[in-house]
Amino acid sequence: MQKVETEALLKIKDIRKSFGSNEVLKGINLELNEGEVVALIGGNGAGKSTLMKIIMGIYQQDAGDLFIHGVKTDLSKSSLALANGIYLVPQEPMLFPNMTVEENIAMGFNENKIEMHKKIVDMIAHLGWDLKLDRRANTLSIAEQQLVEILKGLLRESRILIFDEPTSSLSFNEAESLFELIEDLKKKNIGIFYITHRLSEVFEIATHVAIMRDGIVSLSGAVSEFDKSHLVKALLPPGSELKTAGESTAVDYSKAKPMLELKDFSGYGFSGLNFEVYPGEILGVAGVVGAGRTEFATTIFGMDKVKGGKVLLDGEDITGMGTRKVLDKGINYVPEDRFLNGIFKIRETGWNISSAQLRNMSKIFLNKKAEKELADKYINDFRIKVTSQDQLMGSLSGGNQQKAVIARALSTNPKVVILDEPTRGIDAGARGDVYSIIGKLKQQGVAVLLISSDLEEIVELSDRAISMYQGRINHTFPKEKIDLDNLTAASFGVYEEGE
Amino acid sequence: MNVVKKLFKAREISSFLCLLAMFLLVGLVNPSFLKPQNIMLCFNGSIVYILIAVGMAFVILTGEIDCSIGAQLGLAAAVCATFLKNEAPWGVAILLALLVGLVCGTINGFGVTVLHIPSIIMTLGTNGIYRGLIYVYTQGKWVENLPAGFKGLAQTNIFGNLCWFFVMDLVIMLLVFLYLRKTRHGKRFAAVGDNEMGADLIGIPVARTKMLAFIICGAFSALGAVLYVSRVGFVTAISGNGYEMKAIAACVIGGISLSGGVGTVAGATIGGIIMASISRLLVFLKISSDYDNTITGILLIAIVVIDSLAQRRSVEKARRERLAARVTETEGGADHE
Amino acid sequence: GCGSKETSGGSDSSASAASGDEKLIVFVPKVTGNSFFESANDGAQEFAKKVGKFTINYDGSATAAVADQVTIINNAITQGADGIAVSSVDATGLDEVLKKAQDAGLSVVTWDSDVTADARQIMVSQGSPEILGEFLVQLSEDALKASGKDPAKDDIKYCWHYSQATVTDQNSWHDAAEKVIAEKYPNWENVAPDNYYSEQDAEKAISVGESVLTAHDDINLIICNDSTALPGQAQAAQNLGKTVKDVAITGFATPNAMKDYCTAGIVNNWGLWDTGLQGSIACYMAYYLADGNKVTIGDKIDIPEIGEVEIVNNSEITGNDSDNVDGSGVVFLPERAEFTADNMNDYDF
Amino acid sequence: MNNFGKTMKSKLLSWEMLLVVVLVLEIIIFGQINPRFLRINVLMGSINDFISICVISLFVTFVMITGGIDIQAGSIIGLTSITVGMLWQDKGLNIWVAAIFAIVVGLLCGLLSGFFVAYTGVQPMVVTLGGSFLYSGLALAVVNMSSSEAYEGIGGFPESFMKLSSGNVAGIPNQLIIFIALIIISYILLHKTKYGRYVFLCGVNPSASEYSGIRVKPIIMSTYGLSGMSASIAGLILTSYLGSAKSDLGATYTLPIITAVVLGGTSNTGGKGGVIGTAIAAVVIGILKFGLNMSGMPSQYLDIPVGILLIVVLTFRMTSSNPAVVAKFKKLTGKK
Ligand SMILES: Nc1ncnc2c1ncn2[C@@H]1O[C@H](COP(=O)(O)OP(=O)(O)OP(=O)(O)O)[C@@H](O)[C@H]1O
Ligand SMILES: Nc1ncnc2c1ncn2[C@@H]1O[C@H](COP(=O)(O)OP(=O)(O)OP(=O)(O)O)[C@@H](O)[C@H]1O
Ligand SMILES: [Mg+2]
Ligand SMILES: [Mg+2]
Repeated sequence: MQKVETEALLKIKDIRKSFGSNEVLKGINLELNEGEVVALIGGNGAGKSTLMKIIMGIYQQDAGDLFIHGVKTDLSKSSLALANGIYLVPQEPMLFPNMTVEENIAMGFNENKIEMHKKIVDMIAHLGWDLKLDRRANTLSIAEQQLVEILKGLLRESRILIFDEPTSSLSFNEAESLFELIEDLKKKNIGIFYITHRLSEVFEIATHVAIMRDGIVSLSGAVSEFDKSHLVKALLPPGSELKTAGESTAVDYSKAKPMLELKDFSGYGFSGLNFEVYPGEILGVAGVVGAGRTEFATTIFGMDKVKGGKVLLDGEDITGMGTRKVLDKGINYVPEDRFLNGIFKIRETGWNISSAQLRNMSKIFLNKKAEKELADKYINDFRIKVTSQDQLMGSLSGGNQQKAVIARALSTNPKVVILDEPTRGIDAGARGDVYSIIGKLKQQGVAVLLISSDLEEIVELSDRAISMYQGRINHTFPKEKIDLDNLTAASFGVYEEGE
Repeated sequence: MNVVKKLFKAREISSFLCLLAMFLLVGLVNPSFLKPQNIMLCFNGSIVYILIAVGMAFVILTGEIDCSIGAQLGLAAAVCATFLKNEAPWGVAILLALLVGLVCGTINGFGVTVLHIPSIIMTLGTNGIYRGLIYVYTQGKWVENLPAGFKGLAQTNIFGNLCWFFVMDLVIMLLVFLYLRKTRHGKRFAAVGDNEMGADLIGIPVARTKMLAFIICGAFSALGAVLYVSRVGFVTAISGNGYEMKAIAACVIGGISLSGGVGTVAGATIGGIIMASISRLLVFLKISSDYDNTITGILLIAIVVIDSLAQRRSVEKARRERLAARVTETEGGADHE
Repeated sequence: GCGSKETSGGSDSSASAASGDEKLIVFVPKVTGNSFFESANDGAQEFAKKVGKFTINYDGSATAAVADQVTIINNAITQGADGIAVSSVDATGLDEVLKKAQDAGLSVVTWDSDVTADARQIMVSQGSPEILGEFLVQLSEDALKASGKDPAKDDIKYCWHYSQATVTDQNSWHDAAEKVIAEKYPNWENVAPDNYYSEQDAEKAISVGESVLTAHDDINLIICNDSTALPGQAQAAQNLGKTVKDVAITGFATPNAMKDYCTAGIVNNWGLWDTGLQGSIACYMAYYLADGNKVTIGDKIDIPEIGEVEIVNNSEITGNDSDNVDGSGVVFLPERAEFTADNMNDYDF
Repeated sequence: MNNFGKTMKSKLLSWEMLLVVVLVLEIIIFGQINPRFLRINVLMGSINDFISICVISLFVTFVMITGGIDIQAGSIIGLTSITVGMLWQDKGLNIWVAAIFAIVVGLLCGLLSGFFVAYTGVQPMVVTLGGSFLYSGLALAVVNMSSSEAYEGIGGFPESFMKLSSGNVAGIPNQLIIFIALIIISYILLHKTKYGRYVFLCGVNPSASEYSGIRVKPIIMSTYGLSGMSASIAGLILTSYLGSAKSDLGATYTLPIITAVVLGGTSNTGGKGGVIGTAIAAVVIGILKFGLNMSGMPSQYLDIPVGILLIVVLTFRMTSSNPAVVAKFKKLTGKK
């Protein structure tokens, strides 16, 4: 193929795509040039992933064409896309669960084994990531899976590389090393699409930005032309405002009785935890991936064995109770891995929301009326975007799925809610919604445990924060001490008191 | 050291140990079981099962299932035997049998990959159809009095009493093993079964791979049919009835996961030998034949349950160890181990 | 081969039954795809063609299930057949449906394997269990002699190998034969009183056969009263290099299934009755009754092409006088054949 | 777009409607071939021959909604049958007491397999395959406990027990009444109770169910118990119908049961389905076999048309729910 320098590396022309009656892409036009990083942003369900999947040949467009260097190219199969030097790092990791990390990466490469091994080891060393090559993919946490997916993409010598929310569950320094690598790639004249919901990343690495809304590219141009507020405004539906948690009312700890209290709590992946959460308080839990936050949360929730210590809920010892009991006692948990532990993909949204509260609403027979009311209430309160509560969960956008999962957790009227990465992969609008949900909980006197790798989130919402490092709590921060620098330092175990 | 450890972790090893344990246990009760001659008979008796289990392994690896191989085997055997009986050259009879297997496999593959019918349903349906075709083809009659020379093939032994078909099976299995484990093309089968979308993403042609798995499975059942004809010497309309379940059981006992992506044909081979030997074990155990099924059932459940529990334990143990390793001993004494 | 004619004959027949010319007899085997029943069908179909007054619809279960047989008979009733000739899988399981068939005006004949006496009109029997049990013992004696043993004096170790514990006829012959052996040959020892079963799976028959020969390497006699087990057992002996001289293998199977083994010197003798004849008589009796004829005990009926048969009392096979009910009787087959190298080529089934 | 949920529902409805249409077509066509087929007592009587499949498939639907499969129900039929015969004849129990006992046996068998499936994570297909061997073997063991021989079967049951299958109420055969009653019970259980909802949720995502505080393992285990129990009910009906208790009854029913469940619209990967579809599908298959047989097709060939029906119907179903195909089809028809 002759290279015509004047033509764009990839030109997307008038791409249209519908799923059933749902018209997702209504004529997308976009260009990607060599050495550019085009940040693609837009609300959940805007069609970003869909567009990328079309480029990758996973979905086929209903209409429109793709041009590589000005030549109309058929990319209707992933093998064609790969042959044209395109690679997609998917939003949801798609590893082979029964293969090792190394096999996962090597699969689909043509190099011989030894060369490949060397390349992988070099790349990991270059990035400074902590990833064991002989672990099987089904033992990796979601974050680790994402690292592997990114590695697969980086190793592939593609002309066009697509990252679909690569950092959604990565911690700060892993993301940083990724950004450095992307800078290298830029210099190598590779064209990159970068999808994200974190606007700060746009300014950090992108050269261009494109905003998708209502099935079209509503705004695009060089990053230098925009600032953050500009983008936020373009992202939100006209006339709406970004919500925040609102002013938090200070909690008076001197008199309050803690709602949840951990005493020397130990289990697999964490040890010797001591802290308490008060009614109406949001306790942020900072840490890097692998710090043991999810583990302690799921252990409280009765999913794993307790090795020692005590959990007290409102003064009552609930150590080692099963999930069902813990739920009844008044704790609920929003899991980190939405797909694995959160949603019932092929069933109605209403069923999803009611699933935890079902047994309190009905004895033997279903109380469909109460169920419907419950689902409607949360769909309205949380502004979950559905056609009706019968819409299948799998057809909702990520943010809306997340809201439904939170709704399910709150439907049991818990005294303590543990939110594990509640805003992972959801857009700015939905994030605002989730924040206001958290704010409301606080007002109702619910004790909230907020686990998040997005430290800005902790800074914004928490009344108090703890940080975990290698399975232990290494610091506790009162409201006034919570800032990005402190939390980051503490997460990496380098925080010095009085800094 | 590491290699040894790895070897012991391999799932086939646990199946092999199970086979060994079974044989030794029966040998304890009745030492004549362990006579080399009898062991070889056990191997000879598994020549058909090994082939169908290996064929089935392809399909199961891709995450699908083929419930029609019993009927495929019967149909191919009936065709092969009929031509042999009518004094067609052996090669023609064998090729026709293979052709039947390929066609049957292609139909299954077509239904699963093109028509998108779930494989269990598609093959349950074709199982009925193929079985019915045997009746149509043979009019329900036995195909018997085949050329003695062809029957003699299965009685040609090498290494003492070991049938050369068994050795052939092992060679085929080994080649398939290497193909599936070492070649880029062969690795596709497990990849497709492990994660279809992921395989698609890196350019593996999912539908074509599945199609191929069904066709290979058909070919293996046809090859099994040829051996069946040679070994048994006559074909009835119910030949191969129920073999699909035995092949599935053989695969599972051999450590192949029905959800796809896990296991090797070496495991399937061991499973095939176990499944073929059960009825023999019972004779030597001097247990009333009335309990054949009871014991087969108990054995099957016991093997898979123990294996599954052991697997789970080791996975869980590894997880806990890894999690525990994350926790640093910062403050002494705070840990509760 | 010639089979395709038969099926088309079968499906045509429903039309002709409706027109009332010919009687339609539904001929039900215990299981389809078994050489025993297939050759009975062959004989019967050929006979029907020669005689001409009735057509035969051959319809059976592929898996020897009672419920399937019930379904087939129900269908025969609703389909408007005139008579049924059935080899029952179950000793009593067909009683209800066969009574229903009689009420609906169908003639009901059993053959090979019987039901309760008052549920059918005529049983065409190859012999009572006692007769067949004795026949098996006689076959065993001959086979032992051929392997150089004296059945009366030598210590004989033997066992049984047949299809399964739940089939009626094979088990009843086994029981009868065991009684004869116990009386006549105290010097015989059954090394596996629980028997060996191979469930009509030819491969399993070989596996079990090989194991029996290995586990009991001093065994003298294996009785296989099942047409799949016998060739399988013979094949097993061949695989192990055993011949007539080493072990006596005998039982029931069609001549065609065993000729090779006999030629190879693995089996000396085995037996069966003329199944084609049995099928023919059964169908003729069904036709005869369906044609409005009545039979009583002692009647002699002349069957074209075959000859005269006599209706005898049910007690002849059940040994129980209370089974002698009105309008119900037994026809015995004239003979049972013992096959050896000398006569086996006279038969082709 | 607005009616996304509703169209899904109507799709399901129309699936069941389609089965009804197939059923009506069958009746019309077979009626043409052989007018006797249309006699009401013939049609109603024909259900006797496939009632067991109907009854069991209703509850195997539960199992398949949890993402499992049950291929052992056939052997539980035989075990139940011989158990009831043995208890009644040898232990002198009242026949109905024996029947209840036999149902409990079926329940326990199902629960045992269910236990292995739910608590050890072994694939259901393998466990129930083992179960099918085990229970058919146990049936023989029960025979050995009784005074009768395995091959003889136990007969001579009291009139009241025989009425179970031969009697009728207002002209409707008892078996049909039992079937309808079980349809209603299973429908309510699956679609109207909390338990039924849990069955669905466990099938869609067991892990998410755990996080919702649902005890997944007992739920999954219980569905096998239910199907075992339904198999024993079928065993009782069959014993009554044949008037004879035997250990190998029902051995051939496995495939037809699965076929009925799937044809009825239950997904074999779990989470979707319903008992009404199953019930109609079971009747569709039963009538198809009955009608073909009545039209002169020998039994050993019947699996061919049933297999073809299964594939044709599923092809229709899969392609019509596949958006790509639908779009292509629309394009084609649109252009013309
Ligand atoms: N396979 C599918 N079938 C039906 N609808 C789909 C499918 N994939 C995506 N959709 C729908 O298409 C729309 C766009 O989805 P897409 O995943 O492209 O959004 P996105 O912009 O990537 O959102 P997010 O930021 O949440 O990842 C959504 O409404 C979604 O429900
Ligand atoms: N072997 C495993 N099998 C199944 N799930 C696992 C396994 N190992 C880890 N996980 C799951 O991965 C998830 C999180 O692992 P991760 O590495 O992110 O640790 P973490 O302690 O949750 O880190 P963080 O502090 O970011 O929450 C948890 O849900 C954990 O249960
Ligand atoms: Mg996306
Ligand atoms: Mg976590």
